Amino acid sequence: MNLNFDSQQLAFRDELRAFLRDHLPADIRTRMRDGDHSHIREDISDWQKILHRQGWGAPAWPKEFGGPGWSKPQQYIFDVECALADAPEQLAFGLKMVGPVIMRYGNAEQQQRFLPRIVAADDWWCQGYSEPGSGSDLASLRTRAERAGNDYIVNGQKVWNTLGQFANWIFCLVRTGNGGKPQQGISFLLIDMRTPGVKVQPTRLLDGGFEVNEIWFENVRVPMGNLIGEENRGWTYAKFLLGHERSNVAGIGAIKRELLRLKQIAARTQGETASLLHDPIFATRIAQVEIELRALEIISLRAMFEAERNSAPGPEASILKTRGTEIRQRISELQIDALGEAALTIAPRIDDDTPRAMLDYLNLRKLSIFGGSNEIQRNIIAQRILGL
Amino acid sequence: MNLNFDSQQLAFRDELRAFLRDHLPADIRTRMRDGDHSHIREDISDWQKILHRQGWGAPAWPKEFGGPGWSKPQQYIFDVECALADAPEQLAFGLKMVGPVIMRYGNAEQQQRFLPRIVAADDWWCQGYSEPGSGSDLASLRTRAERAGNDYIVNGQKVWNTLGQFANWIFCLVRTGNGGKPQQGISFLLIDMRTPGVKVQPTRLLDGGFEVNEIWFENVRVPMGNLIGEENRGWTYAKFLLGHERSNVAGIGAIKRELLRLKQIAARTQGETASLLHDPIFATRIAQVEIELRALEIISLRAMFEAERNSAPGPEASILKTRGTEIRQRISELQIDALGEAALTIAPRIDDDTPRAMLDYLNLRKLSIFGGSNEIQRNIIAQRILGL
Amino acid sequence: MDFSYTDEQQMLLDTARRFVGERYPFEYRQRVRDSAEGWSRETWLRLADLGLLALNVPESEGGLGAGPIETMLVCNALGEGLLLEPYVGSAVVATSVIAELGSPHQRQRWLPHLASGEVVALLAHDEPDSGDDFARVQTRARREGEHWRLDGRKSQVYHAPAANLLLVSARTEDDVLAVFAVPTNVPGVHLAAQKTVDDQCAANVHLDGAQVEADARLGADAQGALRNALDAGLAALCADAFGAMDKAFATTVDYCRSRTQFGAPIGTFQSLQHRMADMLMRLEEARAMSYLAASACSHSDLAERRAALAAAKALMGQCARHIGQQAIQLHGGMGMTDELAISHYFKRLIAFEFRNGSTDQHLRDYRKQLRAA
Amino acid sequence: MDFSYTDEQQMLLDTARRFVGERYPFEYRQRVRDSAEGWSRETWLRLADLGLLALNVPESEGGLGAGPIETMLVCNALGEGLLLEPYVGSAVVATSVIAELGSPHQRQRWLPHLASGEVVALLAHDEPDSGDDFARVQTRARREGEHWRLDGRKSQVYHAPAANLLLVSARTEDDVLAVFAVPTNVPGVHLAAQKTVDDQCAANVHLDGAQVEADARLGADAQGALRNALDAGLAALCADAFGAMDKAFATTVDYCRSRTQFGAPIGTFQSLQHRMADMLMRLEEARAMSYLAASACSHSDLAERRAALAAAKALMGQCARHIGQQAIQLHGGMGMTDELAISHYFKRLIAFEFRNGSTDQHLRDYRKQLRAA
Repeated sequence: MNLNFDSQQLAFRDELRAFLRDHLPADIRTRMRDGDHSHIREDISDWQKILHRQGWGAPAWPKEFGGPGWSKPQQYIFDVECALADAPEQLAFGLKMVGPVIMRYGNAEQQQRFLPRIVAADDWWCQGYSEPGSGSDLASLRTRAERAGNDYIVNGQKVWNTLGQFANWIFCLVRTGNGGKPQQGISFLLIDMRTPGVKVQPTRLLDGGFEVNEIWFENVRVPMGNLIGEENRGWTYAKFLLGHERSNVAGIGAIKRELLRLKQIAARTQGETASLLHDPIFATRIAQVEIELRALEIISLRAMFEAERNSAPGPEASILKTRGTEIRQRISELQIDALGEAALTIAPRIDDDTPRAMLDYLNLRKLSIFGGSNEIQRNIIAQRILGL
Repeated sequence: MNLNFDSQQLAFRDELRAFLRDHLPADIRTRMRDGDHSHIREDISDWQKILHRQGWGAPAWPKEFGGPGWSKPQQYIFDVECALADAPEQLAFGLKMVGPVIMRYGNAEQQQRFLPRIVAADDWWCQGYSEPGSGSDLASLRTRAERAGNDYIVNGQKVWNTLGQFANWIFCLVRTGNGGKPQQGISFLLIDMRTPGVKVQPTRLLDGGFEVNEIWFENVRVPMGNLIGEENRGWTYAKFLLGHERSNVAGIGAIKRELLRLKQIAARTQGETASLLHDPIFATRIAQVEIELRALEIISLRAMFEAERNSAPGPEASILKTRGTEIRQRISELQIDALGEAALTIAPRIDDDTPRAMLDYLNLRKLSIFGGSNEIQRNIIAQRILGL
Repeated sequence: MDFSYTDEQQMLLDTARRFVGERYPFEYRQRVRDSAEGWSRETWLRLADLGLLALNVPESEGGLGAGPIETMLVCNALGEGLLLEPYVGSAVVATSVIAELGSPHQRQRWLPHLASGEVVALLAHDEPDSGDDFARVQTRARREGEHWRLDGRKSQVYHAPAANLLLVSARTEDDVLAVFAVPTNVPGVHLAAQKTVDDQCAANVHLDGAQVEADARLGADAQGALRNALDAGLAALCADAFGAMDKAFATTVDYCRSRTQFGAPIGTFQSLQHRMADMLMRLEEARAMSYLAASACSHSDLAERRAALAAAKALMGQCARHIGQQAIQLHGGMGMTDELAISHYFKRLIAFEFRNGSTDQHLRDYRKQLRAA
Repeated sequence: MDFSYTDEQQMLLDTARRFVGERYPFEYRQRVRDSAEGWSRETWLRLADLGLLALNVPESEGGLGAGPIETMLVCNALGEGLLLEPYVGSAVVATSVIAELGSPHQRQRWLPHLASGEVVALLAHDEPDSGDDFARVQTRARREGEHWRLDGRKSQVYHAPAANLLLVSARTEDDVLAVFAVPTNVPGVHLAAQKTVDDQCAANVHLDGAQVEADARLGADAQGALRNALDAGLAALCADAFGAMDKAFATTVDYCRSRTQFGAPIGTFQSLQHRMADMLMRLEEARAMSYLAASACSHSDLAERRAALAAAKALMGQCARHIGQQAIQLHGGMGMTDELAISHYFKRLIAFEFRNGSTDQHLRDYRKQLRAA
């Protein structure tokens, strides 16, 4: 048993750090650091293209589909280093979600058509799962696809489509069959968002930003060639995707970055007798969360080790998701607590961290809600891990 | 709106303090303060007799049954002052539980026979509700009482009978009918524990003490005159009792006493730079719990005020029970935290507080379990107060 | 000991609630929020018409001369309505300062106009370096002939852009803490407006040789009156926050009763039921502490008053965070949107946590006065 | 990075677990608990037979010369079994002290007897006034001709009544921190035995002119070796505690699966399910930190080692409290009884929270070394 990376892995990390230092554009890095999403579309796209040129566009994909052939620890290191360097997060919807589904269940034509364009940032994918009436209870979805010749006619509404305002493709769960359990009769369909009848409406969130959307489908004609796998078997593919989506789900890199930011705020903020970093009460809170992060990192590495040795990630991902989001939210709370009354001012900018800390705090409430709420995760832990 | 006691009430408090100073025997007070239960039977009995001589044996009872005719605020002040003075807690089973049931549902003969002996400490009552298979789910009880002439023949087992080893009477819920909902067919029966077939076995608890018992009934013959109210209507009486049991359920007096003890421990324990009472981290924890206690006290007073104006205590009692036990347990935790490694030693005695703090900590785990677990209380709050 | 309201108090609460229900529904509030000013003068005049701006004006100046309990009840209702107008700042704090410190002439000059809504006055007191000592003021007032000249900086004056009168605390040359009535249009008064998380406006106020007449000084030593006004304001802010918590909780319970998932209202799931039971307990704690704040804020024993207010603000801040976060969580994705009221309650409660001394600061103040007996 | 065990490690774990399952079931353990000695020499000799007492004895003295991972695995199993015998104190800490400090002659004199179980040795190091600095020792050692004379007090030496050899730390006249092997039957050694919450025995040790031969001094400056042994002991204690948490949790899940109320196993109630999900997460944190402790306890970078151990002990202490309390709560009334094993796991975990530095102390140590970057 050995908790540390070996020398090859450390060398890989150093290589990444050098690359990030040299190739991550300063303006992108600055915007990401400041929480400035005014150019988010270009920033994500440009960075993806830079990675693609380096051959690192799809860190988790096998070589045959354009991946770098990295081991899981390498992918993990890549994730952490990119986050620590304030690189834009790569878009998960193509790379971590629909991509793996197409690799596993798509036909050769679909693989050739879609996969290279994901890595090259030619397509921007979004996810069409949730609906107004089906959030946690995904299987109750009601968007329908009806056969009409060689096409499907799609009608319905999707919600919470993250960054869908920039997307040209959406992968959807749609209802193609009736009867039986609600999980039956669901199909997995790829839809070109430029098709007539697709309407996108960004949703204003509590932090004033627009990052999710509502999408309406009104008699949208989708070729049958855009169906993944078999009709009515979409639930199987969705479940596969949910498992796949959750590698390095704890988000260790971003948590480390925000912990560092917290410490910097604390170091420059005066407490009762010293800076908050040396204030007994506040420093104890920082110490607490840093210790919890150390534990979570070991849990993550162990889950990764077991996954590499055995098989696909199991329900343990629910532990990583829950603890990762709890710790991330806790750090966000501590950032505003450190700033005190100054945190209330969200515009105009006072200094680098103040407005961002509060907007982050608001925005990150989503972490325990989206992607399977933490209540759902605890259900999964109790039922699938503990067998209750 | 006025949160403070009026001058009459304050004068009453001063009168009580003088009485406690003059009439609570020093040896009893010392044993209670030290958590020494070696004479608990005599201590409770003797103190009850002293109160009875003063006319205060049944603080909450109406005058016609031997109570002092105190208002609810007076009862509250009495409770708090007795606890602060380290007086033994009066036995609830007679005074707060079976007594009120007999007053409300018992016949005149039962009232004359039983009530005076409760106030005078001539009888020691215990409660026979829980059974091995029915803890939270009380209605699933299985102890049976079958009619045989003018008697019932009782068979079954009761558990968690607090201080039952000293009792000569027990009030029981027993099954007299079949069919229907489990709440139906339950009767409320008074049983003389000296009747042949009653067997009492104290249960050793995790703190090494013996305060609860198992009680077996094997063909125990009970006169029908010991039935309260009507046969098969015991659930109604039990529910009345549960409501009644819960006046001043928050236990403000005992919490205040233990908070004071915590502060004394903290004041004499060296922390990082000062005593723990002035250690920023530890003092913050004390401050936190003291503030929560202030809130709970106001909530209690308000509930009492509303109860006096309106009617019987409602489901709000569940809030008082839950928060009261949580705060009491928290103070107990802080006591052992303040003592540190010294808390581990439970015998022989090192000083007044050390062994008691740990044994209290163990023993007080019961607070969130017995008397309707805090999970059950939260069910009640959600369902009866919030209507969910 | 008495937890009932007088008939007059109950009427006042009903009046304020009716105003919110009829004149300030959420849709109207959001239109005010999106307006250029960010607050509504029309609403302000309505509050005046209802007499609510005269609540803390003494009867001698034609006001209601009411007390902290009445203020609490009105602020409960205004918090329920997510009011964007500067009620606590102008109608409670500034009004109290003038009422306590002002000469008969000054009181007559300002208070009727505060009551009528023509004047919105705000206390500009906190400074960037004031730290924990509320009496530590670095703004200087120098007598120059018939005028006072003020120089200094005041930080994060909530609602300042809405005010036409600032009550500026400053130290005179003989180091007395004084308060000056400074119209905002006086040269040398500069406001740097800031948007705050709860969709309100605050401003840093720069005083660069701002000149006011000799009569602008309110009373002599202002320290006691400032403490009183700030404490009255703190209690009022607590009442506003309780109103917001109360409504946020009720809204959440309603949502959980109607939102269906897995074939049942989510309010039937036990883990969410227990979560709401916890929220209710925090709400009851907050109510108790809001009572305590109202009851203690005019207490003559300053140490006891400060301890009670610290206790109230600290615990209510924690309750606010708990209830706010859980309200969002239980609303799921809908709680994240700007569209529903719940996210606005959440943000108002965040502002409460940090205004007039953060939860941590009040907890520290309380901790420091702990005694063993 | 590797989370697997070697075959030898796995065998060791299996051996220790099999021992617990076959030779140390709960009923046996309770008989030992109720015996006059409170521990079982028979069990001790069985552990010797299995080679487990030789685990940390160097191969040069006929031991297994194993490391912290092996120690962790054995202690996991012994914690699962609620072992009452002084394994960590004697077979880990004291054995390490002698192995690192002893001359070849001293090693040969003691280690084989430790491995065979004839000698139970315990480090007597902490003192009533030692505070936070582990090197602050007030016990004095004075050379008197061919002997050393020891005077001082050692506090709460766990298991001391079971020992026949104490390793006493003391300062010599030239202020060097030294360790002496002191048989407990030497005149001037007095033990004041105390019962502890986890049904073990500790003792305050009084040394009043206790005389030992010149050869009783182990090595020269003992500070480094003491640190190493204490850290190895801390990691072993963490492993023991993890074993107890693991078992307490599994027992609780089993109980909730079988206990029926309201017509269903209580493990089907969502609020209890979520409670157990939380417990599992704390358990996984504890496992991770136990790994960290084992991995870091022999690290050469002392600052890094101390930080890792502080982190591990602090977080595991919190996990221990959470899991212990919840285990009792979920067992309901049955959790309160002496009869079921669960209350004994609870009490072992309480002792863990406070032994070798409390949760608060380790959290403080960790906090003090925080840096901004």
